[in-house]
Amino acid sequence: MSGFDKVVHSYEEAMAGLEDGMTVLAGGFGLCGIPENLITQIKKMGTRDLTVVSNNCGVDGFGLGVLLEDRQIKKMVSSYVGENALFEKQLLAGELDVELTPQGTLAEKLRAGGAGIPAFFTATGFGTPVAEGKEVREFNGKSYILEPSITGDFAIVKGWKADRYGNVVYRHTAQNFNPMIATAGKITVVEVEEIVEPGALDPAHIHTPGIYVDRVIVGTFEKRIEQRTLSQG
Amino acid sequence: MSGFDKVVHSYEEAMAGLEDGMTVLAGGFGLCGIPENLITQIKKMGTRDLTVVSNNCGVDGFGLGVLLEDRQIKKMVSSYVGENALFEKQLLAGELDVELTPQGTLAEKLRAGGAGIPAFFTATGFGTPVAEGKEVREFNGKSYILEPSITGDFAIVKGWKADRYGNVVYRHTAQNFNPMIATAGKITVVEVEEIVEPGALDPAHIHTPGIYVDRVIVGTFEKRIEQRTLSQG
Amino acid sequence: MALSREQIAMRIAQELKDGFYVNLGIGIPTLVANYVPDGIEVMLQSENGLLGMGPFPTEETIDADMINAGKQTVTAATGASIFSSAESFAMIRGGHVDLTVLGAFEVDVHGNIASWMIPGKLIKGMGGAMDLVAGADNIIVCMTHASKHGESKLLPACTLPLTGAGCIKKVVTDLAYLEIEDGCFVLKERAPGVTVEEIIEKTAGNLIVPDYVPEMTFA
Amino acid sequence: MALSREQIAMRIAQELKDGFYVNLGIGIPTLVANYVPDGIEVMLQSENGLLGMGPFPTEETIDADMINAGKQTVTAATGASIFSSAESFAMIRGGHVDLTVLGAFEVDVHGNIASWMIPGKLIKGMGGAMDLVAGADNIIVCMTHASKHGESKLLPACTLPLTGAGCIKKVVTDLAYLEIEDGCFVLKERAPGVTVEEIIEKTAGNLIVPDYVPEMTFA
Repeated sequence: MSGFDKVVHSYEEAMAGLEDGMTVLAGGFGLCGIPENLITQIKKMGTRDLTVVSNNCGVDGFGLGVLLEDRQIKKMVSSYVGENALFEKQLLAGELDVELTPQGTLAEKLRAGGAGIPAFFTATGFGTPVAEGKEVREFNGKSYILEPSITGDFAIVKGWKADRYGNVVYRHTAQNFNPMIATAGKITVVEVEEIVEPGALDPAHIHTPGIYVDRVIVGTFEKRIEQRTLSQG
Repeated sequence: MSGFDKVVHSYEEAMAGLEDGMTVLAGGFGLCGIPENLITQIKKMGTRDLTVVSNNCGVDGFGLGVLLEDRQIKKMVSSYVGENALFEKQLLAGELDVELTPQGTLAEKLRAGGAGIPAFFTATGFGTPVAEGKEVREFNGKSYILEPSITGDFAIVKGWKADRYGNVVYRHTAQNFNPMIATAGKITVVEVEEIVEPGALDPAHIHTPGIYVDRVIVGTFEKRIEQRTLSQG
Repeated sequence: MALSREQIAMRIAQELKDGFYVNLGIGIPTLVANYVPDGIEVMLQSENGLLGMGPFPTEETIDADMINAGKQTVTAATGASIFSSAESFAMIRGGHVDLTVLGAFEVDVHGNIASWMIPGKLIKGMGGAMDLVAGADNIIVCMTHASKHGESKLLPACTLPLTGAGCIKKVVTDLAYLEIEDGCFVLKERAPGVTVEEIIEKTAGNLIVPDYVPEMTFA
Repeated sequence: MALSREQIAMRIAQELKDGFYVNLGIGIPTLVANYVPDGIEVMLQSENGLLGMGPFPTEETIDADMINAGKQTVTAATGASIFSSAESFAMIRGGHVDLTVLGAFEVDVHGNIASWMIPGKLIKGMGGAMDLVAGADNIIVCMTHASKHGESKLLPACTLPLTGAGCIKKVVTDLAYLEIEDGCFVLKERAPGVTVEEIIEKTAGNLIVPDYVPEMTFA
């Protein structure tokens, strides 16, 4: 009766099956709510030619930025890729492909991917470079473009608490892209700060139901702050 | 500074502005989580020629069923309309139009309507009468149909607790269609069992953020049970 | 002997695997929950927004706000989660449910299923059935092999309006377990005491009968 | 005198109404929060998943898990809600945000806006800006009227890749408040001490100048 005990006990186990050329969906916004240790594990494994879908690509030396150091990433799908000198260098040198996607469209593509919706229309990006090559259609006098959904081989997610069933809750704005990412991976791995007893999470307030989750691991996190802003006085 | 005090104190106020011919989106699944008193108010108002979007149409004499008595509903958009003799009679007499929509498609149409997505592709209904007249397209070798989203003039929602900002939480499976309905109305009215102090609801566990909600009213509810099933012994 | 409703459910329950998320339709499918094999744990998904459906409540715990898709009062099991209908059908449409069991009026050799409408009679609606059959890879249809009048429900082509096209691969009837492959029904197992001849006679769609068709076994 | 960054923010803040849900972009738009008029309450939406953004935290309350879309550490105000990016952009795309304020490189007489990319330089990405301009009915663009070299940023047609097409109706610059109507900029107000002539000179796109153009007033 271990079918619903999704807890694994090593990062090797957590990322087992990741192979060169796969697509990895990674949660987080900036450095907030990123699966720090799962990223580190990918670096250790040395997996190459990855397509990584994540709102941002970390910073130099932290977050997804560490996967740039050994050129493990072939292509990034993101909405914003500033604050990363190595990223810029590899992009300009043609060593890295980047598909810039509006943030809301990216979030919706991932949700749609997990929800069995292969494509949807959105007004976002109509009339801009994002619309190039995409179908345009009018609904009620407004123009929309057709956007395909995104799924991945692996989804790597940072949660706060989880139970052995894979039910997850997120902490504050560390939620961000994580819930959609969790639904869109063939294999979804969630690392959390705490594994709680079955029944400890209120069923009505679970952010990610366990049906989406394949593996859960507990870790410790640096949680680096990108813009430390404090109130005056 | 009353912009964020959305609490109204009478059902007249709650439904003010509802007019003949409008589209009303109503939360609930069966008789669970239905806005009982808002429905009663519509009956009192005698508003006619309504298009009502709701998973079901109540039962004879309760829930949306009461709006059939004076023929206030011109058209129902639902996934299941059984258990209602008056409904059947009006349908067969040609006094009532009904658009049957698969339950998941209905839920997604409402979510899409609230989220600014005018249409999406789904495999649900492909090759069935539901697909008639709809665009079919293949993605990755599988066939999908294009479904337009739904919005309404009024959304009537049943919550459990709300604060004056219009933040809402639902109780157990009385959640069902209510969160999507809440996003898709030009005017969204939520009736709840309890209005709580600002700050009493955990920001990370609010089901419907107040931005979707225009009016909140506290009521008392019969909560009729459709299938009373008890464990043996 | 044709299988009883309970035996059909028992046979279907043999397809359960540890860790499966399962959606059970109304009627015989609901009974499957009573026959989960020892040593196996499954979670039941109810499309109105409950993953981890528990047993019926007692007089003390009954709650109008806790129902399943059949509108029966239920409880939540340990590890359950409760969510909106949109989230529930994201799970279903997205293929996250491991096994779906539902009834039908007809199935055919192309994997089509008809289960929601009989023209001329009242249309009650498809509920979540169209989403379930379109979203799941692993669906078991359960039904009687033939109508009361002896008319086969396993057809060359469905005659009633479809619930889903080309989506059914497994059928358990009161007479047999069959799979649908390349435009044929393939007879995999027969009910104890039921002859291959009876199954052939009551199957209108093209039927492949292997040399050896084992009887179903029940623990 | 051209407006300061703070004065631009103050002028924009005059457009706030009690009960508004407002999304403020990075830079000058962020400053608008400091000038909410007395007697008015607004809620700030941050597209990373926070509705009801509060002030910056103290050393005691700072939390890496609580940031805004500018990646600054913030707090949650009373009445706040926190949700996923999909939900956040459902609000934005669905038109539920009452006012969006953002910066731009260029706007033009057709309501086009360019704000995210300068070809030849590195592309950092559009973030949420394309969703914000496509989803909102009520957008205020704030920017300097002309570049440091005196080149107008209010153009007959944007020269840079667009962020959104035909979506901008209001612009506040350091020199003026303008609205975009029927393929023209309409001069509504001028900064105190700034002449209509200077505005005409620095506006490359077609500009309609009413007989009387009031000066902005600041309380």
